[in-house]
Amino acid sequence: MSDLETFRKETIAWLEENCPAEMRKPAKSESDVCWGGRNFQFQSDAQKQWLEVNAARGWTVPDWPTEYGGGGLNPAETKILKQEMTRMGCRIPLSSFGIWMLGPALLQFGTEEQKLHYLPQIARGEIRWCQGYSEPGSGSDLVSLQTFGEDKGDHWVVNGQKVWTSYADKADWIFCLVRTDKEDKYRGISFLLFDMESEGVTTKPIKLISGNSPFCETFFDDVKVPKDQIVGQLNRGWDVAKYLLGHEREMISGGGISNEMPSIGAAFNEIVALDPIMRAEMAAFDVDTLAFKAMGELFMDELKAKKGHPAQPNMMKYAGTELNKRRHELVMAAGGSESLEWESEASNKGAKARNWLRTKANSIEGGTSEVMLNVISKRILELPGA
Amino acid sequence: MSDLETFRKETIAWLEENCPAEMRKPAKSESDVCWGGRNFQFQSDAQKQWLEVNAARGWTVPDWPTEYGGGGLNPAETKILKQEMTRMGCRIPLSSFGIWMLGPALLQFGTEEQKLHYLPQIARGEIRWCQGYSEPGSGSDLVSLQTFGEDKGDHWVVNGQKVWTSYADKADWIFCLVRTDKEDKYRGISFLLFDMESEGVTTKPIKLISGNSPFCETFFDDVKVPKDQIVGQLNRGWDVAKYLLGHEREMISGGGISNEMPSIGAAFNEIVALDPIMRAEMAAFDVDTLAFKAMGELFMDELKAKKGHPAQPNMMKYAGTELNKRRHELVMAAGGSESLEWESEASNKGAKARNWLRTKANSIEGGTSEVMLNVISKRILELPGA
Amino acid sequence: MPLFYDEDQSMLEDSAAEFMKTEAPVAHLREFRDKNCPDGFSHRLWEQFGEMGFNGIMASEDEGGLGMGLKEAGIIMKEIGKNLAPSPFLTTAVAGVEALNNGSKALRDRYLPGIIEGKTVLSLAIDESSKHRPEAIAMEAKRSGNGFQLNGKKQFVIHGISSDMMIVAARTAGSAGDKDGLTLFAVEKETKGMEMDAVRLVDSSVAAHVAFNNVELTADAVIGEVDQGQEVLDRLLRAGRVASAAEMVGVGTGAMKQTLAYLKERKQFGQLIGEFQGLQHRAAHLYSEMEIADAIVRKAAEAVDAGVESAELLVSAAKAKVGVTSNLAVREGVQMHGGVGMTDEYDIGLYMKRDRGLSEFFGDSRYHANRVAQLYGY
Amino acid sequence: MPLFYDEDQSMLEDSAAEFMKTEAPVAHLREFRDKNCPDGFSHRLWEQFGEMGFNGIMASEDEGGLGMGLKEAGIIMKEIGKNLAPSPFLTTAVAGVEALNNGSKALRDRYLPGIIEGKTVLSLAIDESSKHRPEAIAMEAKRSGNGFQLNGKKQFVIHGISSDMMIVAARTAGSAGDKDGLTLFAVEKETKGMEMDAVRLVDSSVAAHVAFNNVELTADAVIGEVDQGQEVLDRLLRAGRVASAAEMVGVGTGAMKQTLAYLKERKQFGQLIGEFQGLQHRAAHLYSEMEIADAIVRKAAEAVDAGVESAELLVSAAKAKVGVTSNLAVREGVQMHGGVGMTDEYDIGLYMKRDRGLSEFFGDSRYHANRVAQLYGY
Repeated sequence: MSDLETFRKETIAWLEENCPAEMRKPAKSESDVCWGGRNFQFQSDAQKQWLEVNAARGWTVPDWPTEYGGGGLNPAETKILKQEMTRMGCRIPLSSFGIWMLGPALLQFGTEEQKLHYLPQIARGEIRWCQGYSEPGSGSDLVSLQTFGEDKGDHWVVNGQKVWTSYADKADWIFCLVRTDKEDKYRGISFLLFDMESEGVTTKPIKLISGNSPFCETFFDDVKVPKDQIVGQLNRGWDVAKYLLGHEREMISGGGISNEMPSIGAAFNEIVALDPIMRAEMAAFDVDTLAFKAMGELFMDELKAKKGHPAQPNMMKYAGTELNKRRHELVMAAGGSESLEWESEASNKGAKARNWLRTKANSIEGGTSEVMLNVISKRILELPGA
Repeated sequence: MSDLETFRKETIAWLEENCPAEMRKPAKSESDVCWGGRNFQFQSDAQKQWLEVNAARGWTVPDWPTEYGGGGLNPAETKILKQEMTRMGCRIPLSSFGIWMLGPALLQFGTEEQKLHYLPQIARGEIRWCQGYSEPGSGSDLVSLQTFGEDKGDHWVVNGQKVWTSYADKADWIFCLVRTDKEDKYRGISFLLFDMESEGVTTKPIKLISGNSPFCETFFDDVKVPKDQIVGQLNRGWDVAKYLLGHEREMISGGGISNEMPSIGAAFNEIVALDPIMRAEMAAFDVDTLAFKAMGELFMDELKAKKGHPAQPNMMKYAGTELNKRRHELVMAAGGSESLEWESEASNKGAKARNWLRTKANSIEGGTSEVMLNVISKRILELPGA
Repeated sequence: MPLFYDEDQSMLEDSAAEFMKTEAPVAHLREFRDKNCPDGFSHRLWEQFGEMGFNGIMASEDEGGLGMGLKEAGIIMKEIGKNLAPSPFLTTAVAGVEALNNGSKALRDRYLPGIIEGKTVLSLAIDESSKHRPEAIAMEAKRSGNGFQLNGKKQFVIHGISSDMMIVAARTAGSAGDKDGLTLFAVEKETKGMEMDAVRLVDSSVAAHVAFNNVELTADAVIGEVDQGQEVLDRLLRAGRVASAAEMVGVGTGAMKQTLAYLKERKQFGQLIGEFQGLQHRAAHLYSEMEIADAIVRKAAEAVDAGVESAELLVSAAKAKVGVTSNLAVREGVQMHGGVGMTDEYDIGLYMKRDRGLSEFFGDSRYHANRVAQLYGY
Repeated sequence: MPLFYDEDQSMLEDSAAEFMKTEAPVAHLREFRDKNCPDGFSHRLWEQFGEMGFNGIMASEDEGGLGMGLKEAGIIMKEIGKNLAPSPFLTTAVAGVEALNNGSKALRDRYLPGIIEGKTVLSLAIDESSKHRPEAIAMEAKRSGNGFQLNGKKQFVIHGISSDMMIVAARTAGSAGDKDGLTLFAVEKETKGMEMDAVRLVDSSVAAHVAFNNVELTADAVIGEVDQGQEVLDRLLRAGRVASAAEMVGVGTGAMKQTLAYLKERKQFGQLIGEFQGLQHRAAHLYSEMEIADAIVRKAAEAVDAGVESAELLVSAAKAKVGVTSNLAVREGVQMHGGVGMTDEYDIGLYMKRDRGLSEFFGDSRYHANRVAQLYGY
């Protein structure tokens, strides 16, 4: 038996033994997701236990080095773990912007001290992070950001305002782009970390069209940030942010396709039997979905082999988010008048409609579709003046 | 009986008496079209006779004033004449860029002498005209044209090259945009008329993807043009050209919808019965066609009442040409492998495929779709910097 | 008749525009939404509609109305759409009155005065599944004594909960799909045996699921003739389809206008975003499509008003075209607004929600494209 | 297996690309078109294909081939597509060899050596109407003595006129739509009773309308089993569909590359037209679609090669996706070239013509989208 076969066998055995039955059913709603953090209220003992056994083994971040709280698995092992978890229906033990976003940036740009300090906390789900990039005046255009950190010797004093900070009202710490040099528009930005309980930090949830408020406006009023809480070089925060955005786009682009995306036409076969035009639209959509799934596989294969164009994640992000928006338009159409319901129990409090509206942000957050197309034009197609 | 009813009755009687039976069958191909001109070879006596009786009555240009060779009809009468000709299937007696393009420009900008000289020749089909606008370096961007007319006192000496001159190899005269002032890029252009038999004029047909050559490259080598052959003011040819382009877009936009455009799905009902996806596409196309026909009606109503936005013809040109291209894509798809045939008799020498390829120029000639969208952005939507 | 608005129609347009802008701008919708109004609209606004004379637009002049047609009703619907004004105008003053116009004088005498005054609200109980499919109506209306007994379920009954009378389509004979055997009934509110479950919809309107349990009706509740309800229903549907299409033209136009304004004010990368050609071309394309959608809606209204044969085809083409187009307008609208387009604070999201609701009402673009194909015989 | 090309596949790609660029660039197509070559391709080039070893790609190593699969064949097809190289590779070395691989050793011994050498050409007689619909094959093959007698008509037989052997699908039992009763025959050229009418197509290839009048065949002409031809036909079709889809990826990619080059060289309004964001965004969208189309074609090829259950679904998805995408590429290509795109002098129009031809070959995007729906059970 090869090493990988052994690993698979052991993994299956471990999952069988350690994953509580309740954690093998799909999460029903946002509130079933384990986000961790200082103030997190576990929904059940099973949820808490599932986080703890994974954290102990380093399997909340299976591919991170063990010294930083990870599982130390190689890519092949990581893939096997994911496959088996998917097969058994195991929930992700810990969802976290720390894992998805800050972690990779720290691994790339952090000092050894920072890695040893922050990464294990992330891995164990002790600290919940949020991201502070966008500002009211700068959506796609991050270069124009205004939040300013004034140099006070051993610390900065930060003033300004961020917007679209996900769950800032629930987060413990923030990773944040702050202007540290007003002269150099393109470079004078640094990547700072600080505690959301610091004096001067306030948050205000933004009500969205879906009726939910996953994002906040976040205000900084003379917030003190010690000098050792910078990631990467002073005034080179842009490098960290770009790396992270690229990573985020990879993640988003990979996200929708790792799981099986079933046929939409088959899911609504009774509806399409009576509606030949919808059937045609769904057939076209199923074709596009199958094609995009193949693209996702090719993309991930290339990514792992470090073969693809470095700007390819932008293409994936563009195509994947537009596809997902189309999917939800079709789901709403198939649902007809019942999918319009907004509060009824039968509609699970308007889950379909709220999810549909939520998808409209897919092509805005993490770089708009228009920005993606600009990047493809410039970096891949090398069109002039792009 | 109202005047118009009387007019209709008389018109029917006249058409019945004067339109030869052969001229009541649809033209089979381009060669059945009567273009007139010095060297025109009539395809039949009927074709010649039909031109002559119309020219005698001024009905090649029914709405032009009688003193310029027209029929002097008012808009209501002109409409009745068209309706009855369509109803009886009468062919257009004379197709001519002189009628469609130069005539309206002369009526607007010509001197009385010019009108009396040129218009009757056009009306009688004695002189065939071509248009010299585009140059190899300037397609959508007419301002950059280079053909230069040097002032020699009582005449200009014109040197340069035009491209996309329709039927220049068959035309007797050209109306041509010529730079007469090298300093003033935007204004230094004049609208000149000259004989294609002038010394120094040569033409070379351009072979198109359809296999046909309706356009030429045209070269001017020290061509003498007398000073009285300018339309409008010196260095103000742009005004004439813009007027004409506007007129052309109105014409193109009105063109496809004046006749009945039948359901594409019904035309291919046996094919779509076996192909539900094509049926869905054709249903969507039929919806768009019905909608565009309604738009055409609204557009013409507004035009007649001088109510519409002056830039609206650009929208009509854009939407109409894109729709027509889509139509031919569908026609090709419905025809399947048989519509691919290029030379066979059964396919009428590839008529379907050649027509399909011909439509690809719709959204290029007379202003590209992109230019139309620019104009809509700027003049109708008043977007900044457009 | 030219397709543009004549002088009278332009005056009507101006007065409807001015009225909606003053009395029922988007803020009005927000107010009623935020206070969780159980009816989903303001009864006071409905009276004001009456005071403006709007509600009698389709009623004959003899009976206190304006004796106008769908083209004029469409003018008002467009202004309603532009402002997202919540009102029972569509179900009551357009589709409802059209049905009553084809029923008995007695029913008209009973309901028209209240409608014209803005006191009476009508609702329509047609759909029996989540997709509009009136050709499959199966609800049963058994003869019972001199009258009828209704049993079955209806859904997507907009304003059902607040209506004084509900127009119910049911089968008195035959089975789903038969041409004969359909009958329309005027069912008074609080008739015994009706159960309603009100649901708030994404666009803040309120629809009802209605169950009929042995609902007894007298013979004078019949609108038109027994078993011959198909034609009245067809008329009702034609009116409702054209008018809802007109409202959607308004919704799309309103969304487009908001978006164009935003393109002229929002800066990114040191430029107004409206300067980017990528957005300009999409905006110009959208403009073009909206113009065309408006034209077919006018044409369909005119055709129904004139009673021409092709009206049925044009009506379905109109609802199909505008369904696709106003959907494009709200999608482009939210996307071009970027992040703020996702917030409840900006109005563009409300346009998206209203568009979704209207797209299902009286059949969506797919249903009607299919109908165009069927009417063309393929 | 990763979907990107491994080292061997990359080498094959490089050598195919280099070969086509040198021996069969677009100028080669023009030359054969302009001299009105009756076969529509160069027999010399076909021999060169053989010399390169391309033609045995799907034949087993035992039988002188390379023993590779559709993924590798697709690599060659893509390069053919990029250069619009006219050749019988698709009908002969891919679909034809795939059928022979499922037939008798005797037939392989007879045809494979010539194919591998680039001397033998095969054609496929499947379609009986202007649209691809192999499930409706009705042509009759009656038993006659020890053999069969064929009567009926086929059309869209590419290379029919120049082929040494034609694979003909006909019914030996049952009627159109029956699963059993289909048989594939290897019909030698100049067999008595075959009448061919050659027609030049828009893309300069040559197809034949073929009439079979009492064509007598011996039993050893059967490919596979009598009455059990459906499975062989399915294999042939899978190979043909994936390979034609791969060629279309090449056509679309070639068209896109020419267009991108033009965007970087053509000036209008004092700017390179590639600087206009309106065109940039469309180009970027096209790039994205072409990448995705390429991926599904690779995936489908891999699935067929691996014999997985979902192969049929992926094959139809591939042909459907690439059909839409390469059509987009050629339409955008001609439009972005502007006036010169309409001239015969520029190559972009040739891409448009080839795309049209290929879109019909082995079923168009609509046929295959419908098939995806059917395979998903709706």
